[in-house]
Amino acid sequence: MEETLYKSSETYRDYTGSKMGMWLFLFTEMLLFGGLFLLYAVYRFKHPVEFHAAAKGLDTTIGAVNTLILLTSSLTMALSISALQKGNKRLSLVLQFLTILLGAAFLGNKYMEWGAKIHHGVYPGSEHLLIKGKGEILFYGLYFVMTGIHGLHVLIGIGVLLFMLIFTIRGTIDFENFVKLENSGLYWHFVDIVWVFLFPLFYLIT
Amino acid sequence: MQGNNEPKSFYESGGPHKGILSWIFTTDHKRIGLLYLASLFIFFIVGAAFGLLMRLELIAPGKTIVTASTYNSFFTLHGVIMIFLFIIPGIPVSLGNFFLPLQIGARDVAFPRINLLSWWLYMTGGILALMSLFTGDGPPDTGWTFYAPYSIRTGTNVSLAVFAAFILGFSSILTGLNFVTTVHRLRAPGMSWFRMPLFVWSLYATAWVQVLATPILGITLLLIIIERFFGVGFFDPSKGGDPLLYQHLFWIYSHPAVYIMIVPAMGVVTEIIPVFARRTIFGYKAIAFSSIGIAAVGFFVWGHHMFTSGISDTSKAIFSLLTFLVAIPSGIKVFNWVASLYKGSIKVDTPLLFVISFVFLFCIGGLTGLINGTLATNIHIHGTHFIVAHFHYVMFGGTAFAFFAGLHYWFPKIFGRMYSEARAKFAWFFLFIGFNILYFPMFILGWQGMPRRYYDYLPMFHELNLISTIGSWILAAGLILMFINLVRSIKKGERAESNPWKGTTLEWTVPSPPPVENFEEIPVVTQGPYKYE
Amino acid sequence: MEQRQTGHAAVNYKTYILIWTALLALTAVTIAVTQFHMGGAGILIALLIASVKAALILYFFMHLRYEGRFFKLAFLLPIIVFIFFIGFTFLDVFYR
Amino acid sequence: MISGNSTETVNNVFLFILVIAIVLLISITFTMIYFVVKYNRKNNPAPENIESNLMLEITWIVVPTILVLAMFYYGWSGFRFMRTAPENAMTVKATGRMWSWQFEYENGRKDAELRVPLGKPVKLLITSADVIHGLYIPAFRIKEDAVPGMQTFLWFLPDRAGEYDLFCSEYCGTQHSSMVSKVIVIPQKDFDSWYTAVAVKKGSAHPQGVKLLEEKGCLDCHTTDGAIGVGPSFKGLFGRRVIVIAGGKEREVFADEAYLKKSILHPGADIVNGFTDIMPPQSDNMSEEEISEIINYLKELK
Repeated sequence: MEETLYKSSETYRDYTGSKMGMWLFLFTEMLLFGGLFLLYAVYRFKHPVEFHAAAKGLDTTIGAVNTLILLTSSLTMALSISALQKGNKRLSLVLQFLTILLGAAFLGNKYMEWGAKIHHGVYPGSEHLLIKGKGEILFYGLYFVMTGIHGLHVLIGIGVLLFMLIFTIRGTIDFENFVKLENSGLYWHFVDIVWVFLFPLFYLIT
Repeated sequence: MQGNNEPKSFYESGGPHKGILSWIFTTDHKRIGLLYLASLFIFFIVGAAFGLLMRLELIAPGKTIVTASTYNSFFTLHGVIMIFLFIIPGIPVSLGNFFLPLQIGARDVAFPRINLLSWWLYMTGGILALMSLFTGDGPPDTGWTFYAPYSIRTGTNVSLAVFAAFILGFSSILTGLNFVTTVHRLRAPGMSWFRMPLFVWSLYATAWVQVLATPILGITLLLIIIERFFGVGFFDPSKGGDPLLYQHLFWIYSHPAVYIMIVPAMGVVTEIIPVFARRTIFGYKAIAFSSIGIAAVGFFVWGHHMFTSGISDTSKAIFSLLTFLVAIPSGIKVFNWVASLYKGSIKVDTPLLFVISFVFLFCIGGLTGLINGTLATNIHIHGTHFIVAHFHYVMFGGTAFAFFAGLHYWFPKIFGRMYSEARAKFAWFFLFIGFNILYFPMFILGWQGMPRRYYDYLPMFHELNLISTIGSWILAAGLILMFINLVRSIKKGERAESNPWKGTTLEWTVPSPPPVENFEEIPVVTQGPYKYE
Repeated sequence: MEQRQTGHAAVNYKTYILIWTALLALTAVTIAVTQFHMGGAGILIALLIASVKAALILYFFMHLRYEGRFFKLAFLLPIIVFIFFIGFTFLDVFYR
Repeated sequence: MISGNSTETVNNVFLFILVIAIVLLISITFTMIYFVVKYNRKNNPAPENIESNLMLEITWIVVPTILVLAMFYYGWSGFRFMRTAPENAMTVKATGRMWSWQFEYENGRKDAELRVPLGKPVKLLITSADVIHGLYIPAFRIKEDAVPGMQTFLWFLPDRAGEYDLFCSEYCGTQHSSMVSKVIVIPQKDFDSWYTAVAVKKGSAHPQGVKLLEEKGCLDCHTTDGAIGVGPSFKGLFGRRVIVIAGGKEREVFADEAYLKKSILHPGADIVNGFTDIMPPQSDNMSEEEISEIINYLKELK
């Protein structure tokens, strides 16, 4: 009897409940980034001119390309769920794989961008940066910390999606039971939204 | 445990694992609640030991037992352990885990495995915090607030302690989102929002605060670590940073955290009063809404921790005004509790005894809070022993006394045994007297101007410090007596029936201790929680 | 056992592709607009467009459109809280 | 309503709240105990279920609201008084550093204690050289943090002659509790003679080494009589061999001029065996001349 009871609680499914949990988790993520945006707001308010000057050091094209990549990955993510729901497992797998690929491309791009900056001696605590104005030190501090933590989220997202890919192949996720994939999608889109705000705040300062 | 017809208790059927593994890998909310209870107990003892050592050092001016830097790490660790490992998780993770599903007629919380993960994270955080004592360049010496830029400059092991607190925050978030989802999704049929026990209301309000406030602490602590390793300069004035922003971020979390600590305690008190007065609670909705009200307004008053920090006078005035508004729902609760005793049929058993002393001590804590919230007086007592006394009256006299009340109240349900009533009251006497001797002198000390976190003090403060230290010994004796009574009764106490106090909430309808699945059949609820007719 | 499934019907591909096009268009608009130096107004416009983009993602990609009342309302909570955090911090920073 | 000095202001607000608080505490406690006794199960076996009473609820929402708003207003007007320094106030710059205070007067005179003339309002402009400190004068009920990179202020009216304690109220490291100084209130005449007699013009004088040690806060941690404080004693230091820990390894060095200078500017480089790395670098605190002045003094300190 005990065994069956255990089984029953394992197979007990509450889709709304699972999604609720995921959304609540995303709320915490929103406020985690919120703390950083608060810092950004204060320091930009204090040093508007220096932020402007410092932002010229960032390449708008790279930022725009990364925005394009991430928005497209959000599309493939959303499509993959629809495909699965419609019973098209193959298409869903392809789309999931594409999402991962685009995520990796985003990170690759970021890596090059960071690499170039560090190569030019611009990184937190570098001598090159410390001789500049306080606003610029803070701008690049915020740039590295915020895009860094965002990049970490993309990396985690890729990891999660890899698991989802395996689950879908194995059939643990199918057209009837896709809440895991949907929750991963929520996370992925959330990370995308963060970037939607980071892009104008760092690359498009006028 | 009893006849063959009764389902086996959750002690006897541990799932797929055996022995200790059946505990540390359990997903049963009751077992997790007990895991937490045991871990809380251990950390509480460690924290209390640091507290006693601090008091011993302060028994006389000058060096008594330790050096200044050791003393500084004593109060840091006392704060970190008591706040992050005991009083913030405290009631929700132990009593809440155990009784939330039982009180709403559910078999478990919404995410049992996340519940277990949250305990594991809690233990990881706790062990890391203790490890910061023995590794690196000595235990942290910043105070539990980790104020920048000192926390960035000091050579002690701040990074590890901060990382521990970060992990504990994660654990707290997981508990919060679990409880919110549980309350939304798993209430038994007929259990409408206003038929929920008020303890559940308080846990629900708390869970939202945990979800919305804790991430700010997470990022703040992460930034301290980043500052220490990479020198980004967010809080370092020489690089343009603003140390006051650290304080803003820190208190944006840590003031709501005060309500994470006290609101569940208020919930426990609200459960106990009707049961021992054998009458319904007075003003159910007022109490429920005041829980939500405290939780909501609590988000917007953090600035009162910064009245002397150099923030703008405009923001001080607004924060002070809002601080007074948060006092009102707390007042409503106190008045409703007292009114719930009116025309009851009262028996002062140990749980009610603790509750009555809770109301008294909490009133002192709350009313002195008005003195702190007032701008003019705050300037004088800010950062003095007055504050230390105030928050110990709220946190220890409030939360911990309510925790003890809840432990006694639910003891028969959790363990299926009764504790010794006479011994429990005897221990209460020492606790209550010792508590007041320990903390009341600090109000006077603070008003006379003795700052907190002082290793050494002027001779004029000696007498009151001596009295306070003596009080700490009486309080410790009370704690020991209480714990001995409870621990002993787990095995040796009389068997308890399923409803020894004649409570009316759902947890009293199942056997003591409850079976694994809580309810053989999910109950259908047809009325409010405190119906005595 | 009991299954409380509240999955919504699959959203069709066309909707998603339409939203994606809109997102790309909005990105292009932000970049174009911010090339003119407009000072304070620039950041407002950029943030406004970013918010519209975020709303599209939330509403369609994240299925808020198809969810119940709890999801639609609860998600406003962290936003309101965050606005207050910033606002109250600025009471200090602005008047200091 | 509010005049005089901050001491009276704060005391009045405090008394106002204290009286209300005590009345509330006593009435709540008394009512509670009265109910517990009166409606004891023995006396009252049959309880009455009273669910709520709207009038009562409204009363105990409205009355406390009025009370706390009164408290807020009273406290706020007192606070406004405390934050509005009179025009004629004497300005003194106060700087906190680990772990001493320095007060600099308008004529450039510096001291570790705050000496003020009786009856004249004093405005303190406060800042910090390293971490956050808190300037606290209990007798005048005032306190404000000293924040690095920022200037805060306090003012008070020293209307009683005498010596008053001055504490650091914001935790600032190992010696936090010994960051204690004094406010000395003396008659205007005495103050004037003190103020002008030893007044030092900026940059032109050559203060003596021992005075510098006092002024820069060195003597808070180091002694000149051989006693061990937080740091090693200065007595007989020069020309001695010292065992230091550098980069985790023990090493013996000769305490010459170069060593002393390095230890002042980069205290973390060589830590004397048995002590910890807590001394802040003094590069912002002392000029080259001041350092050599101090070293010359240490040479004589056999």
